[in-house]
Amino acid sequence: MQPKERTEPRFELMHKIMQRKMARLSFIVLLFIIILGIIGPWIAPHDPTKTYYEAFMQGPSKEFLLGTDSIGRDILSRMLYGTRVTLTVAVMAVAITFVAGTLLGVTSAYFGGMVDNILMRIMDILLALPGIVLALAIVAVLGPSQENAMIAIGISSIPAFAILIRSAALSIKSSGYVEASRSIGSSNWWIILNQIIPNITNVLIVYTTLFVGSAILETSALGFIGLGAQPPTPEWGTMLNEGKDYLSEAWWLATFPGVAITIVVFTVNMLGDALQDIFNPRGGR
Amino acid sequence: MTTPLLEVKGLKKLFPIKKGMFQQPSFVHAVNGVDITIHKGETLGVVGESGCGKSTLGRCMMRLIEPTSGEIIFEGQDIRTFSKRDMHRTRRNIQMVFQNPFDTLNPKLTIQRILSEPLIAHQIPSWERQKLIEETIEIVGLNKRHLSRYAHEFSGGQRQRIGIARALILRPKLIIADEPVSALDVSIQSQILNLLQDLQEQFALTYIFISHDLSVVEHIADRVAVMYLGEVIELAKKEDLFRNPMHPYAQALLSAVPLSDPDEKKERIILKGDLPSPSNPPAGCKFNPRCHACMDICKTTVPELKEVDGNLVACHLYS
Amino acid sequence: MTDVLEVKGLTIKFSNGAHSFTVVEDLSLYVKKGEALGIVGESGCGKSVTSLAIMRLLGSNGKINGEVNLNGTNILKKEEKEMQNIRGKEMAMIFQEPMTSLNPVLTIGKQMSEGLEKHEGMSKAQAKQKGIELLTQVGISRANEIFHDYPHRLSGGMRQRVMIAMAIACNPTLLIADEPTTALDVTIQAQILDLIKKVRTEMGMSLIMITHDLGVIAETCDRVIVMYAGQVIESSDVRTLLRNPKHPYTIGLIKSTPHNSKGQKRLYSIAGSVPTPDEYPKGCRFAPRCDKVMPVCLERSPQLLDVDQQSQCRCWLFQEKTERSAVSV
Amino acid sequence: GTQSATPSPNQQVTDKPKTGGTITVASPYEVDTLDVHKTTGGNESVTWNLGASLLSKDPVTKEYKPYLASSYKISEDKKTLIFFLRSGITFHDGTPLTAQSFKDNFDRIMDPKTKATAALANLSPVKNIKVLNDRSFMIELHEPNAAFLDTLSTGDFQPLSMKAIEKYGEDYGRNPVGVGPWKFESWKPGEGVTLVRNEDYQWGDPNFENQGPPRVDKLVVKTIPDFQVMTSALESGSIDIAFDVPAKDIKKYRNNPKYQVLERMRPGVPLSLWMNLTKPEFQDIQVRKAFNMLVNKQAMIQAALMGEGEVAQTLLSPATLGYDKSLEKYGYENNADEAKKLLDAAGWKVNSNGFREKNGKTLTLTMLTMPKYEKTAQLTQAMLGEVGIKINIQNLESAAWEEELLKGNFDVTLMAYTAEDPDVLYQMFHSSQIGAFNIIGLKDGILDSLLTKGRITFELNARKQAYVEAQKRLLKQAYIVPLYAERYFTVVNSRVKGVKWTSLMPAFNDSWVGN
Amino acid sequence: MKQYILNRLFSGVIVLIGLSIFTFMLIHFIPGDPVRIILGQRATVEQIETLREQMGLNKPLVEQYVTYATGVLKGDLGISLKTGRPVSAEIAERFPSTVKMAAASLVVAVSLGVILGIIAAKYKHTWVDIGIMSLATLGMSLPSFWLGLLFIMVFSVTLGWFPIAGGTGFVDLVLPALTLGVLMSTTLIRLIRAGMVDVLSNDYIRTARSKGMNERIILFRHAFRNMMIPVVAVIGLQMASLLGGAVIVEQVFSWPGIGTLSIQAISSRDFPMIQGTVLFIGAIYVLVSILVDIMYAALDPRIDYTTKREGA
Ligand SMILES: Nc1ncnc2c1ncn2[C@@H]1O[C@H](COP(=O)(O)OP(=O)(O)OP(=O)(O)O)[C@@H](O)[C@H]1O
Ligand SMILES: Nc1ncnc2c1ncn2[C@@H]1O[C@H](COP(=O)(O)OP(=O)(O)OP(=O)(O)O)[C@@H](O)[C@H]1O
Ligand SMILES: [Mg+2]
Ligand SMILES: [Mg+2]
Repeated sequence: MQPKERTEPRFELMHKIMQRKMARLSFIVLLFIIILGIIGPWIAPHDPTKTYYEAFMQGPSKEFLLGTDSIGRDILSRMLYGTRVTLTVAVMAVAITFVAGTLLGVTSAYFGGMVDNILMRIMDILLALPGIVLALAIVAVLGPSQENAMIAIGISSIPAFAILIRSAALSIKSSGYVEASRSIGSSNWWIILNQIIPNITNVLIVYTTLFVGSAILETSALGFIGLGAQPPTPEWGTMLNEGKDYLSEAWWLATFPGVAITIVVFTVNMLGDALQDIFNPRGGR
Repeated sequence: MTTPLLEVKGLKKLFPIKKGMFQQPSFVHAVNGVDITIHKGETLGVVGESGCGKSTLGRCMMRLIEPTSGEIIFEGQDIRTFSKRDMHRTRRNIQMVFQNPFDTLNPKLTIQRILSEPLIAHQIPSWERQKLIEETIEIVGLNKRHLSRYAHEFSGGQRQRIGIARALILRPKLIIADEPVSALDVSIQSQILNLLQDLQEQFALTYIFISHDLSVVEHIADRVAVMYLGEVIELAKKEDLFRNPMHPYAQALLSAVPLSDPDEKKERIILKGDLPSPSNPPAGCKFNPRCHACMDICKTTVPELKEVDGNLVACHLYS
Repeated sequence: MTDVLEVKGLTIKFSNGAHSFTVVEDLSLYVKKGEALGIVGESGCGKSVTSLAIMRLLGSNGKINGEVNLNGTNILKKEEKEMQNIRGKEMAMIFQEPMTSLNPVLTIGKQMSEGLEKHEGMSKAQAKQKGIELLTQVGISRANEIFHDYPHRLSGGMRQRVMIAMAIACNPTLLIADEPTTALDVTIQAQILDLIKKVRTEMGMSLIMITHDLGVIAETCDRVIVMYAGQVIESSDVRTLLRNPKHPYTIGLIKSTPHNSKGQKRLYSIAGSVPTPDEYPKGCRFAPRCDKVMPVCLERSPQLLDVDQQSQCRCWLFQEKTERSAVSV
Repeated sequence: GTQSATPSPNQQVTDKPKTGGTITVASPYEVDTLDVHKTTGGNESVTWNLGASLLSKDPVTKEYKPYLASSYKISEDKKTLIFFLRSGITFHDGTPLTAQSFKDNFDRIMDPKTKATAALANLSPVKNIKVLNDRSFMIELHEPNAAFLDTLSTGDFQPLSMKAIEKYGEDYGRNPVGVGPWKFESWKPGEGVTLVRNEDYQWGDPNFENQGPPRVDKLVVKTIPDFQVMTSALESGSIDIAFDVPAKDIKKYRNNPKYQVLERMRPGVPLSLWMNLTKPEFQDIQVRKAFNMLVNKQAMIQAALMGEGEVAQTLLSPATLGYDKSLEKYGYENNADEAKKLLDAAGWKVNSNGFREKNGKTLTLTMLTMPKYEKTAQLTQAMLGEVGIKINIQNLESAAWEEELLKGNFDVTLMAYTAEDPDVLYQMFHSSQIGAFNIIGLKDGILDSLLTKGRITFELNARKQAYVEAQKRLLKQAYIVPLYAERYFTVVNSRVKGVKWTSLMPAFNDSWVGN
Repeated sequence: MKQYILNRLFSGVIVLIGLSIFTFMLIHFIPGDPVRIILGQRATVEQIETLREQMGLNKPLVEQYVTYATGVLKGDLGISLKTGRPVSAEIAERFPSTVKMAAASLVVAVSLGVILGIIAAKYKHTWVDIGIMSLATLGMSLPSFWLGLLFIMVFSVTLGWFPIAGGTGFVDLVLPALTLGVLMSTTLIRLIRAGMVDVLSNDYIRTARSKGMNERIILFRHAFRNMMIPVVAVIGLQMASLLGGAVIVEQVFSWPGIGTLSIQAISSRDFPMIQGTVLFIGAIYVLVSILVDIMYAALDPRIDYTTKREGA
C-alpha cells in the first residue's frame, strides 16, 4: 500500500480552523487584536496617562477619536495600551488555572481512590465557596494588584477546570492503550505524561479557550472590588467599570471597552466552539 | 511431565459492589477458584460466554489487577509474592495482546513511540532499541516506513499487528491474547491467526488464547478451558473437546455454532435463558438452571473439576 | 411468486462538505414473498447503508439514486409522512446493537405499544395486551413484568428479542435484520436465529438477513448476495454459493474461515485489506487482493453477469465466457 | 449651580398644605437595625424620623434650639449639663417620656451586654447621668466638650422606649419605638421601612413650621443601593424623593420642573490630600507647600463631580461651624512653576529620567485610596507626575483602606471626613490622637492648644474663632492639601412640597403631597 | 436510595466542615478590623480593645473556631456584628427573595434554553442554527452588569414598562430575572443543542424512526429526556449559584438577596455573617448536588444508587 499524503497535525488544525467561516473570521479578528496589543503603544495617538484638562469627558472627535474619559485621557490610546494588559491578565490567569487544574484533574482521575476522594472534596469546598470571598481573601493575603487579580481569577477557576479535566482523563484512563501501557510495565507518571495528557490535549485546548473568555469577563467584574489593574495602567475591564456609571451622560466611556471585551470574548468563544467541533466530529458538524 | 511454565491455583477475583458506607459490600465473583497449568510452547484456549470471567482471568494472571486470592506460579515462583521491582522484571516475560486494535493504540503517538515504550520501561539501552523495533515490525509483516505513522493511518488488521509487535518486542515467554481477532473481519482474522502461529514457532512462545469464537479456538489451541460464571467447567485437549464435549454446557456451546453448510443438520441444544448474574449465582452447579441434563444433586452440590478420560470436567454426570 | 422488494440500480453517496464519495454503487436485488435473502460482506462494504436506504433512514448527508419498489411502488418517491406509515407497518428492521437500539429511558412496553397505537390504531390497553402476547411469542417468560421494565435490566439476548417483537408487531411483509446476532454470544445467537426462523415461517414474512458470518447465512437464508466494496460481486442461492462459489473473494472468504480448514495447520488467507470508499481502485475492486488477478482486472471494472441459472458474478474470469452472449443481447 | 456657602433654600411653599397621601423616599444605604444604640450607621433616614433629640440644631446658623428639652444649663466648669424636659411627650407606645428614660437609655448603652458599640463611642465624653426629678436630669462630662451638644442634637441619643425594649428584647431593632413625628409600621428587609404619622406628636421641632403631627399619612423609606436603579425609580415615579443622588446625575434634574433639587455642602473636612508627616519627605514645609500648589482643584471637581462641588481652601467645609470666607486667602493657588522652585529648593531635583531625586532617592510615593476617590487619585497622580513626582496608587476596598490608614502604611492618601461639629479637627490633628485618627502624625503645640480651646468653648462665636485660628495654622504650615468640598443632593418630585433640610438630612414634618 | 442520600449528606457535611474551616481562616486574613468598623471613627483604643475582647476576637483562632463550630452544631450561626440579630434570621429573611429571583430566572433560562436549543439542533447547520448559536455565544461574552444596565435603560427608563422601584414585587422581578435568565440560557442553549444533536444520532432514535414514529414524537418522547440528563447537572449548578445569590445582578438591580447580604458582610467585615452566608451557600450547593443526583435517577432509569460499581 502506498503511503498516504500527510499534513503535519499542527498545520492540519490551522487548516481546519480556516475551513470554517465563523472560526476563520474569529481567528482573524483575534489575531488582529493580538497584533494591536503588540504594536498598540506605537500607534496610539496620545499618551494613555496624559490628562487633557480642557477635554474632560468629551465625546468622539477628530482629536480624540473615541472621546476622552472623565479625567481627560484619550480613550483610544488607553484602549490600545490596554489591549496588551487585558490579554496578558487573561492569559496568565488561564495559565494558572491550566497548570494547576490539569495537574489536579489528571492526578485525581488516574490514581483514583483516596487521592481522588480527597482532591475532589477539596475542589468541592472551593466550588462551594463564593468566588468573591475567595478573590477577596487572595487579595488580602497578597495585596491588590494586577498580578494578584490574575492569581485570584486563576485560582477561582481551578476547581471547575480540574473537574472537567478529571472526567476527560477518566475516560482516557479506562481506554485500552492505558491498560496496554500498564501491561508492558510503564510507570504511572510515564503513563500520565505520555498516554493521558496527549490524549486530553483536545479537551484542554477547548476548555482553555472557553476559560480565557470567562477570565476576561471576570477581570472586569473584579474591578468592582478595586482588584483590577492599578491606575493609571489602562485595562479594559477597569475602563468599562469606570464608564458604567456614565452610561446616560457619556456613552463612549463604557461602550468602547465594553464592545472590545465582548468582541474578544466572543471571538475566543467562537474559536473554542470551532475547536470543539473540529475535535469532536460527532457532536458537531 | 515437564514443569509447567505457568500454574494458576485457586485463583479468585472478587469485585466489590458498593452498597452504602455502612453496609457490607457484596461481590461479583468474576473469577471463582480457577486452576490451570500451561506448558511451555503450548496454546491454551479459554472459551466461554461474555462476562464469564475470561478477561479477568487474563488480567489477573499478569497482575494487571490484583487477584483476591490464589497462586500464580510462573517458572516456579509465585509472582503474587513479588515485590514491585521483581514484578516489573517478570512483566518482560508475560505480555498481552488486546481485543480491540482501535482502542489499544494511543492515537497521539507514532508507531515508533508506541513500540519504544516497553523498551524504555524496561531500560533497554537506546542503541538496541531501534534495532529491536525495526526487527520486530518486520516480523509482524509491516515495515520501517510505517514507524513514523500514527495508528489511525492503519487498517484494523495492521493495527493488530502493531499490537502484537508491542507484545513481542521484549521477547516474552508467555503471551496472553485476549480476543485478539474478534474485532477483525473474517478475511483479516485468518491473517492474524497465521501470524500468531508463525510467531509461536519462531520464538517458542506460549499462548493463552482467550476467545468466544469456538472455531478460532479449535484452530489454534492445543488444550481448551471452557469457563462458566468464573469457573473452569471443562479443560480438555482440543480434539477431545470438539469431538466429544463432556460437560452439558460445553455440549450446548459447541452445538450452537452455526454450520456453514445448509444441508448439514445437527442436533442443536438450545439453552434456556441467559447467563445468570455473577454477583448472585445459583446454588449448586452454577449451570443447573439452564442445563438439559440437570439432576437433583446439581441444585445442591457444587461439582468438582475431576479427571475423566485424561481431561478435566466439573459435572455430576461423571461421578 | 411476486417480488415484495425490488431494488434497482441503487447508488448511495455521502458528502461531507465539498467532498463526496460513493459507498454503494448500482446495487440491484429482489426479495420474493416469503423468501429470505442474505447479504454478506466485510465491514464497511455497504451492507448497513443499503438496508438503511431501503428504509429511507439514511441521514441527511446521504444521497440515494435508483429505485426501491416495495410491493410494486417506488418508495423513494414518497413523502416523508407516507414513509412514516410504511415503516414499522409494511417493513420493519432489527439492528445490530441490541444494547443501544432501545431507548434507555422508556419502558419496553411504551416502546412496543407506540408502533401498535400508530399503525394499528390500538388503544393503550389493546396495545398492552398485544405487546405482552408478542413478548411471549418471542420467548420471553414473565412478559407481564418485562413489559413494564426498562431496557437496561435486560440482557443482550432479551433486548434483541424485544427488538424482534417490536419489528414483527404490525406483521410487516418485509423484515430487515442488520447483523442481529453479531453482538451476542454463540448460545444466545443460536436462540435468536432459531426465533427469527420461527417467526418468519409462522408469519410468512420476507427477510433480508445482513451478516458477515457465512454460518448464519447458511442457517437462515434461501438466497445470498455477496458484497465487496460497495458492489454486489456475487449472487446465488445458498447451496450453490457455499458449495460452488465463483468469485475469488467468495472463495477466499469461505476458505479462510477456520471451520473450513479443519486439519490444516495454516489457514487460507486473503492478502491485503478491505479498501475504504475513498480508495476504491479503478478496475475490479478486489483486484489488488486477488490471487487470480489479470491485467484487465486492474483496468476495467467487470459487470455483474449471470454465470448460470442460479448465480451471477462480477469477475473477469466469468466475463469472458459470457461476453459473447452479452454482446449479442 | 449656586455656589452659596449656606444650604440652598428649601422648597418654596406657596400652595396651601394638604393632609394625607404617602411619600416614598429612597436612600442608598442599607438599614442594619433600627435600634440606634446598636446601629453601625446607614439607618438615619429612618431613625431620624422615628425619634427626636434633646436639642435641634439650626442648619444655617448652627445654633442649638431646645426640642425635647424646653431649656438647658451649662455649669461653670462646663463639665455638667442640666436639661429640663418639655411636658406631655409620650413614646409611640404611650409611655410618657421622663428624665428616667434618658438615664435608662444611658445605662443600656453602657451595659456591655447590650453591645451598643457605636453609641458607646458617641457617649464616651459622658461620665454619668443623674436624674434630678421627673422632668430634669444632669449629664456629667469627663471634661468640657462643646462638641457633645452636637451629639445631643443628632438622632444618636434619641430616647427609646424602655418598655418596648423589654418587650421585644433582641428584636427591638425590628420594632423601634421612639418619640418622633413618625411611627414604625413595618420593615421588609433589603427593601424598606414603612412609617406612619404619629397622631400624638405635639412637640414639634423648632426648625419646622408645623409643630403638630405630619401632614402625610405614610412615609416609606426604601433602600436602593444602586444609583442607576434609584434614578430610574425616581423617573418612573415609584419613589418621590431620592437621597444622596450622585453629583453627575444632578444636571438633568436641575432644569426640569418635574423635580426640585435640594442641596447642601457636606459638613466636616473636605476631601483632602493627606501627607504622612512621619515620612521624611513631608517634614520639609517647602515640599508640603509645593504639593498644595500642584493640585488643580477645579479640574478635580470637574472630573469627579462634573463640576458639582466647591474648591476647598480651608479645612472645614462651608457647611460647618468654623468656616470663614476670610480663610480662603491662606490657601494656595495652583502654581506649578512656583512649586517646582520650591521642590528644587528643597533639594528634590529632576534627574535624567524626569523624576525628582534627592541624595540618590527618587520621590516615589504610595497613595492609598479607595474606589470612590479613584478619579481624584488618578488626577493627583497625573498632576504630581507632571513635575516628576511618582505616585503609585494603591486602590483598596474601604475596610482594608481604613485599616492600612490607621496603621500608617501610606505616604499620601485621599480622605474626606463628614462631621457636623468642627471638633473633628481635634480628632484629625491633635497630637493626642496620634495612633487614632491623627493618621498623618501631626504634632504641633500651637495647633493643639487652639483645638483644645475650640473643644471647651461653648459660646458659638468664640468657638468659631478658635477653629478659624486653628485652620490658619494648618494652612500656613501646609500640613494638608484641601481639595474640594462635595455637596449632598436630594431630588424631590415636584408633587411633594415642603421638604426641609435639618442639620442632618431633609425631613418631612412640613411636607405634603400635591397633585 | 435512602442509603445513598445518607452517604451523600455525610460527605456533604464533611465538605461543609472543610468549607467552614477554610472560610474561618480566610476571613481572619482579610485586612479590615470588624471592631473598628463597628465602633466607627470616634472610638478610643480602650473601647476597641474591650469590644475585641467581648467578641472573643483576641482568643486563639482555633479556640474561636471551636466556639463557633459548637454553636453551629446547636443550630446557632452566631449574631451579626452589624445588625445584632441572629445570622440565621437574617439569612432566612433574605432567602425568599433570593428564591423568588432564582426561580424566575430559572424559568426564563430553561424555557429559552430548551426552545432555542431544540430549534438550533433541529435546524442544525442552517442559518437558524448559526444565528441562535451566535446569539448565545454573544450572550456568553457580555459582562452581566452590562446587560442588566442595558435592560434598565431600555425597558425601565426609555419604555417605562418595568419601572424598578427597589422592591421585590412582580414588576421588580421581571428585569433582573430576564437578565440572569438570558445570561444563563446561553450556556443551556449550547448544551441543549449539543445534547440534542448527540442524542439524535443515537441508535434508539433510528429504531424509533424505523417504527414510523413522526418527528415530533421522536423529538419530545425519545430525545428530550435523554438530552436532559447531562443538562440537569448544569441547571443544578446554576440553581445552586442562584440560590447562593447572583451578586452582580443583585447589585445592579438593588435586589435584596443572599448575594448582596454576603457582599455587605464582607465589606463590613461582619465575620459571623460572612461565615454564615458562606456556610449557607455551601449547604445549598451540597443539597442541590444531591438533588441533581436524585433528578438523574428520576430521568435515567439506568441509574440505580442502591448498587454502585467501584471503578468503571
Ligand atoms: N473492574 C471491574 N469491576 C467490577 N466488576 C467487574 C470489573 N471487571 C469485570 N467485572 C465483572 O466481572 C465479570 C467478568 O468479566 P470479564 O470482563 O472477565 O468477562 P469476559 O469473560 O472477559 O467477558 P467478555 O467476553 O464480554 O469480554 C463480569 O460480570 C464483569 O461485569
Ligand atoms: N452517515 C455516514 N456518513 C458518511 N459515511 C458513511 C455514513 N454511514 C456509513 N458511511 C460509510 O459507508 C461505508 C459503508 O458503511 P456500512 O455501515 O454500510 O458498512 P457495513 O457493511 O454495514 O459494515 P459493518 O459490517 O461494519 O456494519 C463505510 O465506509 C462507512 O464509513
Ligand atoms: Mg473480555
Ligand atoms: Mg453494518
